Amino acid sequence: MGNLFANYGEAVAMILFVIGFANLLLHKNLIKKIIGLNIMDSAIYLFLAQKGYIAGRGVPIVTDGVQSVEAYINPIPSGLVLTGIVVSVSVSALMLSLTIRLYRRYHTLDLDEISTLLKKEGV
Amino acid sequence: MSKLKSREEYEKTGSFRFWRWLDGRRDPYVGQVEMKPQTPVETPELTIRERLRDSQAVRDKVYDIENNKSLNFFHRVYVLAAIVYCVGLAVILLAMVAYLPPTGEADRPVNNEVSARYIESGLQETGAVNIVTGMILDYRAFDTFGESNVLFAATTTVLILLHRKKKNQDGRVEELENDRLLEPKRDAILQGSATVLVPIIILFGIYVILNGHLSPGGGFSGGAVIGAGLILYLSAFGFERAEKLFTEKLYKTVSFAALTTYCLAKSYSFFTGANHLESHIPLGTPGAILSSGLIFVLNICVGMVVACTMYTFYVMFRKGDF
Amino acid sequence: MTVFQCVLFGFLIVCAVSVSFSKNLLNSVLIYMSFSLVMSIVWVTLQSPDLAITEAAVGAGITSLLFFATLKKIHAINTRREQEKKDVFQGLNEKNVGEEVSRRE
Amino acid sequence: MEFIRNFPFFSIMLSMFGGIVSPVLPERAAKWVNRAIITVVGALSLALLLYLLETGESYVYMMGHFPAPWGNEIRAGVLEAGMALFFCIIMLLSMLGGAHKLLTEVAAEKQNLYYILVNLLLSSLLALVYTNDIFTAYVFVEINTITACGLIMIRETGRTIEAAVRYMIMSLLGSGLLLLGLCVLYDLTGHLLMSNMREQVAYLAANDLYAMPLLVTIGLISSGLAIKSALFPFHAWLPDAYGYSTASSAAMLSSLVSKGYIFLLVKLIYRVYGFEVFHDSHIVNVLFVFGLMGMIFGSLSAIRENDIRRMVAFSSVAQIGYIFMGIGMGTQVAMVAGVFHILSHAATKSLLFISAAGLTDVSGGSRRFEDLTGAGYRDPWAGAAFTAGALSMVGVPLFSGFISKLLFAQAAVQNSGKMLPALIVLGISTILNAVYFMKTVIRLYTRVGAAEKSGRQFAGRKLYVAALIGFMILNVVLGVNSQPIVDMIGQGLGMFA
Repeated sequence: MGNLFANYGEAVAMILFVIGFANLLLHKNLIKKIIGLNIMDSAIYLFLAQKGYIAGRGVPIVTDGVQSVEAYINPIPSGLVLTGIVVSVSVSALMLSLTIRLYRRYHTLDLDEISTLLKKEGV
Repeated sequence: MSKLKSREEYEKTGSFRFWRWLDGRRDPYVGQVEMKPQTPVETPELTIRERLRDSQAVRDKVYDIENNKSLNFFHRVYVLAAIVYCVGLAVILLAMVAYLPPTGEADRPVNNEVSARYIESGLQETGAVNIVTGMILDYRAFDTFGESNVLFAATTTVLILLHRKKKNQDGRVEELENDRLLEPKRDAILQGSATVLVPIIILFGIYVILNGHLSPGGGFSGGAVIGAGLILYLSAFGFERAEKLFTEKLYKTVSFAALTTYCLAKSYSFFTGANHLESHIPLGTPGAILSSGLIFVLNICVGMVVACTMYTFYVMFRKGDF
Repeated sequence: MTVFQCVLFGFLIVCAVSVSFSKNLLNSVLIYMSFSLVMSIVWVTLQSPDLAITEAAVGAGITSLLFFATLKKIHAINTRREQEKKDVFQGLNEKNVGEEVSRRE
Repeated sequence: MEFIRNFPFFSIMLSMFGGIVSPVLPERAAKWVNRAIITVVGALSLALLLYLLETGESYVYMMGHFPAPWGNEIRAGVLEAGMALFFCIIMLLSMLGGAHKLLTEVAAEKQNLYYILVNLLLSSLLALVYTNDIFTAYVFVEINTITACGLIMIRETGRTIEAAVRYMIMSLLGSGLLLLGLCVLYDLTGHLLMSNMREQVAYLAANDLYAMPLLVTIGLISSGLAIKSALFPFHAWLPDAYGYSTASSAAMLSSLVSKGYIFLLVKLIYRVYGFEVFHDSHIVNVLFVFGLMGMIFGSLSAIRENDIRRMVAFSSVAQIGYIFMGIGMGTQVAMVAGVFHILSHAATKSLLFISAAGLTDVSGGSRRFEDLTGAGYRDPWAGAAFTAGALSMVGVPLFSGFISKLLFAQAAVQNSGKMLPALIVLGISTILNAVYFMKTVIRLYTRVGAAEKSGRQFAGRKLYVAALIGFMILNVVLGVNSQPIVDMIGQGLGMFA
């Protein structure tokens, strides 16, 4: 259990992940679900970015021609997170447009209500 | 008495206006700057009623407890299971974090020969001063190509969902979905600040894109900034002006051109790399704007795609066509 | 730095929790917006300015704009007039919705 | 390097380029470009497969100028090439078979967009099959999810949009878990390429370092991919998504999208964890149990269903249960059976969806069983195809389903611990399968009143029949000529290690 306090940032990321996950799973309202999704993704990126962080080292942009490992943090996680952010923004745009369409048709955002409606329509 | 001006003449001078303004007798900005009261856009009473009634009808049906016992039961089980799952997940994940290597220290598995090479010879091999950009656009370019395809796929799905037909027989539906009727008209503060801000924002976006290999940022962030600038322009000046600037054809041309360039450039680079051929792309002097070979071109392509995509998302959400 | 980071992390958690407990959708979107903004500061403290720029432009900028456009479409941002009408209608509801509506039309 | 080794790279780039070009093409051109690309990619994969069978060893292909731990790689072996070929065949047949429904069910101005999505789906599937890098795999998993969502909701009815929302929510939960697992794994190993990760994982496992996080990553990754491929308790989105989308979408979703995820899981098991490490964790047992439950409950739901498309969809839940049972049994033989079942289920399920579309067409568009009575006479080809698919699902000899059940049974017998539950559930599930599929087939061939005019003519009818025949041939080939294919799968899995 020794590293839990040293890894407090990662612990925070995990808590955020679970909060977002629970929002996505439990909330009835679609908008809240989407916010939960975004929080969940941000949490994963936070977790990943801390993997690259090394205390006392600088931004991975070559300054003054110094090219030693001791000068910069690990650039890989930053690159991965950059890719990930794009993915999550595309996914949330898609989810939001689905929300609009769903609302236009059923005038509600509650998935349970919609599925009951569908059952009653008997399509 | 010839020095004295007549009252009419005096009223035309600047000092008169200044003193009058100072006295507060007349505020020159009255009626010029403040938001004019919008012509109230009436959602027809009937539609509001219909909407409310529809949602009420839905609720009546759904919360009909007697007929919905099974649903109720299912719902309770689902919520209980979900809560148990989440709590379990939290405990497991926190326990796992306790066993992970400590953050912020240098001797962790992540800091191995891979990142060392990116840092130590990234500048020579890719020509990019910003190591992150060099990594995502050269060492691991396939990911980034996939990422721009994610954006492309997302735009396609958003177009499927929200793009309306040009001609709609049912006029009422059209009005409801299209909120160009609701947009603010002639808001002087918004327009004035937009006139100043939009060029600056777009210039900043272009700067971020062009300096992607030298400073923080790159195609994606710069493109998002340009997209935000375009959205501000749209919100300030209304759809009619924005439509002159940005059409469906422009969107298609730009995204097609950018993605094709991206695809061809990367294919060339992958092909030569895998077959151990010389790529013949000069890397230039590190630190100059025109350096780092393909990365510069790719950043511009990504920037254009992202700017178009972001603007398209917003326009589709607001009114459903370009 | 550690104290500063702890404060930011605390803020993130508070934001994330309050999103799920806020009643109003507009509020939760605004809270999410501030979540993103704080996140971009966290990126700066983690020495990743690339991420900070991107997060600020995308998370706090574009995504929130899309959220607002959606809220407008699903009538979650009520204009005052609409709210009044809704209140009137709710009043009707308490009596008997179906009859009232059918009588009026 | 021989030129033929470029083929995986060409296939991925070609299909992506197809997606990029499609928006600016006219509709007919987009359709033909799409078909041509699928055919060409299939041909390339066939050539690659033959080449690899000849040389008998796999190779890695650098994506860029940088070698192994630094650059990005794809990897081609017998199993990958075979999968790519098979996916292309299924996709081509599904597109041909569903072409006439596409015209009626998708708005005219949105058909171009459909072809974009199909091209991108193909590219993402190919990338999932060939990739040697876990983060690339994640990015393409997301493309797969988004395009699959597009395929579901392109037929814009309330049902499909609701199904798409449910699908997206489930998928995103899965993606979240998957990505978290991959991140932790990256933290433990420090590499993103599968080959390098494998060495590190073996080192960690041998020295008993980070045992607990490693176990958690196995759990996260397998549960994420299981959620995405609709394993039993997470299948709520599936019936609506498969049941109401347009015919070719349903065929591709059931046979390709979920199979892509499962293939990725198999690949991660072999290429990242190594079979032994994965087997020593107890996650396999969880997968096994959920697989068994899926086999039973999927079939039970299918029996209660009164809608032919939804019934076939529920049967998918049961079949995915079979595959996870194979993975969960934790032996090499069972794994081969599982991978073979991926092929056999893909071939059969898309056949069933395409033929069900034809059957409902001749029954006035209704999917209820009452209205389908006698549909086998009204559209003989669709009836015959449905019957063939049903026989294969039940596991009648000569068809592919029989071989996979045989392989599962063999694998179960060799595994002493899990023999009894596996065999019992296999038996029960086969009986249940027989009940609902035979019920349907008998209904299709029950005469009602005077025999109606058979074989309604419509534009694209020939294409439709050709696709059905193609699927039936594929099924029978898998059923009759199974030994070389099973050997090939064994060889391919061997190459993974």
